[in-house]
Amino acid sequence: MNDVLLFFLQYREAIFIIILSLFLGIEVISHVPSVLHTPLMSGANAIHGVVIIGAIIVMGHAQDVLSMILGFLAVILGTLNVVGGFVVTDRMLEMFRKKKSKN
Amino acid sequence: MNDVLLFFLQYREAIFIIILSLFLGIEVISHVPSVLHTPLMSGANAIHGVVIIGAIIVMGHAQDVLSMILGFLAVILGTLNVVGGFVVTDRMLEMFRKKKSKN
Amino acid sequence: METINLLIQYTPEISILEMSYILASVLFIVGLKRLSHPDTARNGNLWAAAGMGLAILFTILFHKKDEESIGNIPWIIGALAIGTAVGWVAARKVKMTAMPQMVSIFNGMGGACAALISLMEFPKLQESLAVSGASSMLHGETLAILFGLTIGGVSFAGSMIAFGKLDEKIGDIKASWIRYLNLFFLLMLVVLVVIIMFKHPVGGDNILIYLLTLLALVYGVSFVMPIGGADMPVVISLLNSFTGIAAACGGFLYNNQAMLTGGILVGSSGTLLTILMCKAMNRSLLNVIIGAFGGDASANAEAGDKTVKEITLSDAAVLLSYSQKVLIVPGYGLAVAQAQHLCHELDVLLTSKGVEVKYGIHPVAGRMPGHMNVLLAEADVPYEKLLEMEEANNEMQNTDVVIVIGANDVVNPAAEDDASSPIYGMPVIKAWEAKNVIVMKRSMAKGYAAIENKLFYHPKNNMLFGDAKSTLQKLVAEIKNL
Amino acid sequence: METINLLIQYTPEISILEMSYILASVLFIVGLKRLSHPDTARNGNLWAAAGMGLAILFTILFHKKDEESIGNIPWIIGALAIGTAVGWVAARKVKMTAMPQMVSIFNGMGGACAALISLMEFPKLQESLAVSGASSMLHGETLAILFGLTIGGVSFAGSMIAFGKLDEKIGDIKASWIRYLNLFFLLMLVVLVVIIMFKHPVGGDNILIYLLTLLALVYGVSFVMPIGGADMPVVISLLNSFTGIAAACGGFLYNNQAMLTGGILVGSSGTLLTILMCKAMNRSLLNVIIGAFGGDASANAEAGDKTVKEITLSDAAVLLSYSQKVLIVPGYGLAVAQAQHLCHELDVLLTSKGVEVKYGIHPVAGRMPGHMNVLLAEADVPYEKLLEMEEANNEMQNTDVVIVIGANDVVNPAAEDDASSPIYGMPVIKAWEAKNVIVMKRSMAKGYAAIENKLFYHPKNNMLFGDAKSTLQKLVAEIKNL
Ligand SMILES: NC(=O)c1ccc[n+]([C@@H]2O[C@H](COP(=O)([O-])OP(=O)(O)OC[C@H]3O[C@@H](n4cnc5c(N)ncnc54)[C@H](OP(=O)(O)O)[C@@H]3O)[C@@H](O)[C@H]2O)c1
Ligand SMILES: NC(=O)c1ccc[n+]([C@@H]2O[C@H](COP(=O)([O-])OP(=O)(O)OC[C@H]3O[C@@H](n4cnc5c(N)ncnc54)[C@H](OP(=O)(O)O)[C@@H]3O)[C@@H](O)[C@H]2O)c1
Repeated sequence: MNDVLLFFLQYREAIFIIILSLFLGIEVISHVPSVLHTPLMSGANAIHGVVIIGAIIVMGHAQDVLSMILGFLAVILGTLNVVGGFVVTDRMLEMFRKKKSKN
Repeated sequence: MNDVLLFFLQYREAIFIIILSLFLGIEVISHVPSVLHTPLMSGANAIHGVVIIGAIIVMGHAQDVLSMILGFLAVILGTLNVVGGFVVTDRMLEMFRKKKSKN
Repeated sequence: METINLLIQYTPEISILEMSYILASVLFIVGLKRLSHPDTARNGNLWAAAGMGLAILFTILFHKKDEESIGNIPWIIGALAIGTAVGWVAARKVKMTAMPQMVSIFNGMGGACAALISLMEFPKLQESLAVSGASSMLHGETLAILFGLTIGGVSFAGSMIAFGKLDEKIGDIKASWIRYLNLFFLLMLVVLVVIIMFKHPVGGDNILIYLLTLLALVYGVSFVMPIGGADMPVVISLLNSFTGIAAACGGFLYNNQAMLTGGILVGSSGTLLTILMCKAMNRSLLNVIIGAFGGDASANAEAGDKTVKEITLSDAAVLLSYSQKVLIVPGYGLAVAQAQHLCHELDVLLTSKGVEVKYGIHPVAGRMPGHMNVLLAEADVPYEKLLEMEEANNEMQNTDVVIVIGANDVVNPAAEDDASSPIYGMPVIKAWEAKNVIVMKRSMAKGYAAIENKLFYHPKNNMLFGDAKSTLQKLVAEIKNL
Repeated sequence: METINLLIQYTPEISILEMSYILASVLFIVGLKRLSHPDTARNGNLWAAAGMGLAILFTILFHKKDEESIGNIPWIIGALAIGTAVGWVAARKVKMTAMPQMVSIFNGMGGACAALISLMEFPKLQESLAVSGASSMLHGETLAILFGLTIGGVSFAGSMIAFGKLDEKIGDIKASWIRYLNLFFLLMLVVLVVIIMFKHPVGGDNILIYLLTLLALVYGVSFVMPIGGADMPVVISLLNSFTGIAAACGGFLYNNQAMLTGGILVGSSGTLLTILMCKAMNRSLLNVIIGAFGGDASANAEAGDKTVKEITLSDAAVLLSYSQKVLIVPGYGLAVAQAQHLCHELDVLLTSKGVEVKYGIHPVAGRMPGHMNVLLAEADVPYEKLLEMEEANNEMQNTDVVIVIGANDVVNPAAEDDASSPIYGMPVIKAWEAKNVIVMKRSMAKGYAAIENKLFYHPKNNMLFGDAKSTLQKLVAEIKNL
């Protein structure tokens, strides 16, 4: 119990930010029309590619060869997620352009 | 400039929480129907009564008579805001009960 | 290079207290969310209240400052008790139609509370700064105190004036020079805050802070003074979001999550709400603050050559009694005349004669959103009879008679067909699409937007002049005598 | 009593870096918000991408760990370049209809990246813990690493399987014992995480962490394996939110705001999105995960006594040519047959003959939301011609012929009138309300929900059997020959 309380106090700001972001994530997309489901999923997919920052940090402080190799791999994978994600989303959404001119 | 940067670093978590709350406040009420404008205003009015916590803290550490008096006053004012706010809101919303049974 | 050092002494109590604050914040968020849906609104209010209770209770139990618990507990409980008793009774006793005034007062109390806190914390902070020797000009706590004081003060003074105006204790001032005065006051406030920030610690003489307080109060008064009494609901909503920000300043000062989130939530949602309110009236916030509109609506002055048809009470009684479907469109005048009970009586009477009676509620009829709902609920009109504007308009063609009671702008066809009208584009109740219209008002006077209403000259329309209350009284008597 | 000591060395760079992270978070939020409105979606994607670019750039420039800047910069830039080139080309080259597969792969890459980071940070953390002597069992950084590893691993393996299934490289396994195996794996994962938490620092042998990695991968495979291929869009959405949480674990570990907010945003919005997707198909998430439905839909087996009417190609050609208003309802079969271009050809041909041709798009026609929009856009069908389900239904009574091409469930009247049907309650396109219906499919086979479709036996209905592509080809030829 004490451990839990200490843990909470130590990370209370991060925990609170997590809670707020949770709500925000839900609120922000709660009125999405179903035709946007797939592009939205794809866009969100690109956003979690932010994990690449972690990869850059590890890679940036890698000393031995193994870490270098793994870090290199991690950065590549993260970049794939980010770049591929945004580009695919953009392609999907390209098709909605015409719709706009209708309104 | 340096002062600003130092200030930012020092309070970055609070600043970030403020930003998130800002978005959340807007998102959360963005689809309110106009008939609820007044009750919502009143409910929000009650919520900012949370300032009473500050009044309790000041009052709880007041030493001299002047602080005691001012603190006492502050707690009363804050309580008025909180209690009055919630009760008035509740009364306004009482009238929406019947509407519900319609659906 | 500086080092930012944050030391937190861990005790289980502090951790629990912080938890309670975060939980309270979550309850505020959920409460606010539920408050914005008709089905969950009432329940949402309770959620928020629960969060508040939690935060207050745990603060008293567990709060510590420099290892010291909260003292003066009997006094605190006494103050809480007084505030609760007074607030409860006031909120319960106030008349439905006086609720906006009440909200304004409570809002002012919150602002005053925030200002008082700042006033008390400022000297303490100055002392400790004088000892430690402050290094940075941009000192977070000082800033929070000054902002809390200024915004809280403005909100308090402004709310009091708004209350007075709504209660018709204070009249409107229309003078454009006040606008410049206001700009000047605002500038002074900013300058004063900057001075105090630079000078701090300001030392023994806290004169500057009292000057700031005074200036904030003066600005609050002069900010609200020139705004028309009818716009007070919007102003209160704005001041409401101000108080939210003042509360958030307190949260920043005490590093208190519940105050910070609660305050900011109200600040941002209140601002959005203010804008939504303005939109519902087809106006901009700036327009509301800078001055009432309509003075320049001269385009439609060509009313003189049109004829107005009057109807006698007995004709109106007959027309209504032999209709199948009647729609009552209430407006501000109904509230002024306090004729809601008579309106309901007319409804009951006609219904007993087999007439189908409904009400068409325009969202901004009256002087606050939901005004008509509040008013008619007071007279026990069942909610099922209230149609929203769109519903009412959909049924309009099948409606035999529309009775417009003390409404004007909300049934103005200019909103539909006169692009030069200031209310052009606002959705209105299309009374003229019904078979007959009866308008009850005292004169040909204009409404809130101060513009002509072509409906009154419409061939289908019949005027029934007089105070709504007495007209309705006579009308009910006529119908009974038929 | 313990003291929590947070020391931050202030340098301008760190402050700027933190600012950039917060700005990036805001851009993510705004981007996500804009992504969920049709008019702003594309632009929202760019906002989010800008936030990402900002965060990456400033990390490389300003990040410091124990006073040390980011090293190995050439390598990092190299990796970024490779990833960008490959990702860009792959995303640009992939066929419209293969996009879900692509999303699945990219999602898996993110999961793998999160898992790799954890794998690398774990030994480092263990060393430093061994030196400092950890005191608390609930160690935040260890927890973040373990969660990041587990969730990232599951997401990676699951996404690869989902990709294989969508690409039809991996078939469906229908065996209920897998469900129990999955529960067992899940339990093992939890136990392993708890053991590592308790034991830590685990010392030199990091075997446990490799075991955890392996288990996570195995679980990812066995989690997705039994789910039907057609449900993959939902599964990908779920795994997407998993990866979000894995990224957030990284954010917790590095105390990095952008990673934390970005990850959690995706985690929560992704979960909601998954639920919304399920709702659009009138199913629950649990139902999707635990197994395909429809196997028990025996209630409607009484189809034998009904007659099915066929139509010849030439009759269909005449019927269509002399109609005034034709509605095309595409479904999964159109995508299977890759007949979208022919469909457009038919449309152009009929339009040139003065027939008004529109498309009725059901939101879950096909195998992913928006599938039909993607498909028809590829064939350059103008967006103005696509009606949403409600619009299509409103116009149905005035429609002369509805051509259903490879759709089945989305035009099933059982959704309206058969309460025992698994799709009961799902809104459908009411083809039977039009004057005539032509259904093109290869056989009387059932669709995705594996239920009978009474529309095929409806008096107004005419079947045109055969592969959609060849049937359309012949039909177009017939009409040209008229
Ligand atoms: N709802 C809100 O939130 C809100 C807030 C601020 C402003 N507004 C604005 O207020 C207006 C509301 O429209 P509305 O149609 O309800 O009101 P209105 O346009 O202001 O018209 C009210 C009418 O009632 C008549 N009246 C006053 N006292 C009366 C009495 N005792 N008996 C009978 N008639 C009486 C007046 O005419 P006589 O003098 O000839 O009797 C007046 O023309 C809109 O312009 C709206 O934008 C609304
Ligand atoms: N959109 C989504 O997000 C999504 C995701 C997962 C599941 N689903 C589900 O998928 C279903 C979608 O409904 P739907 O009406 O589009 O599809 P469907 O109900 O699955 O029916 C597709 C029909 O197309 C026919 N077909 C297949 N290949 C064909 C070809 N080459 N030429 C002509 N016809 C062909 C099949 O009949 P024959 O074999 O007789 O030709 C089949 O009956 C719904 O149940 C929905 O809930 C949707």
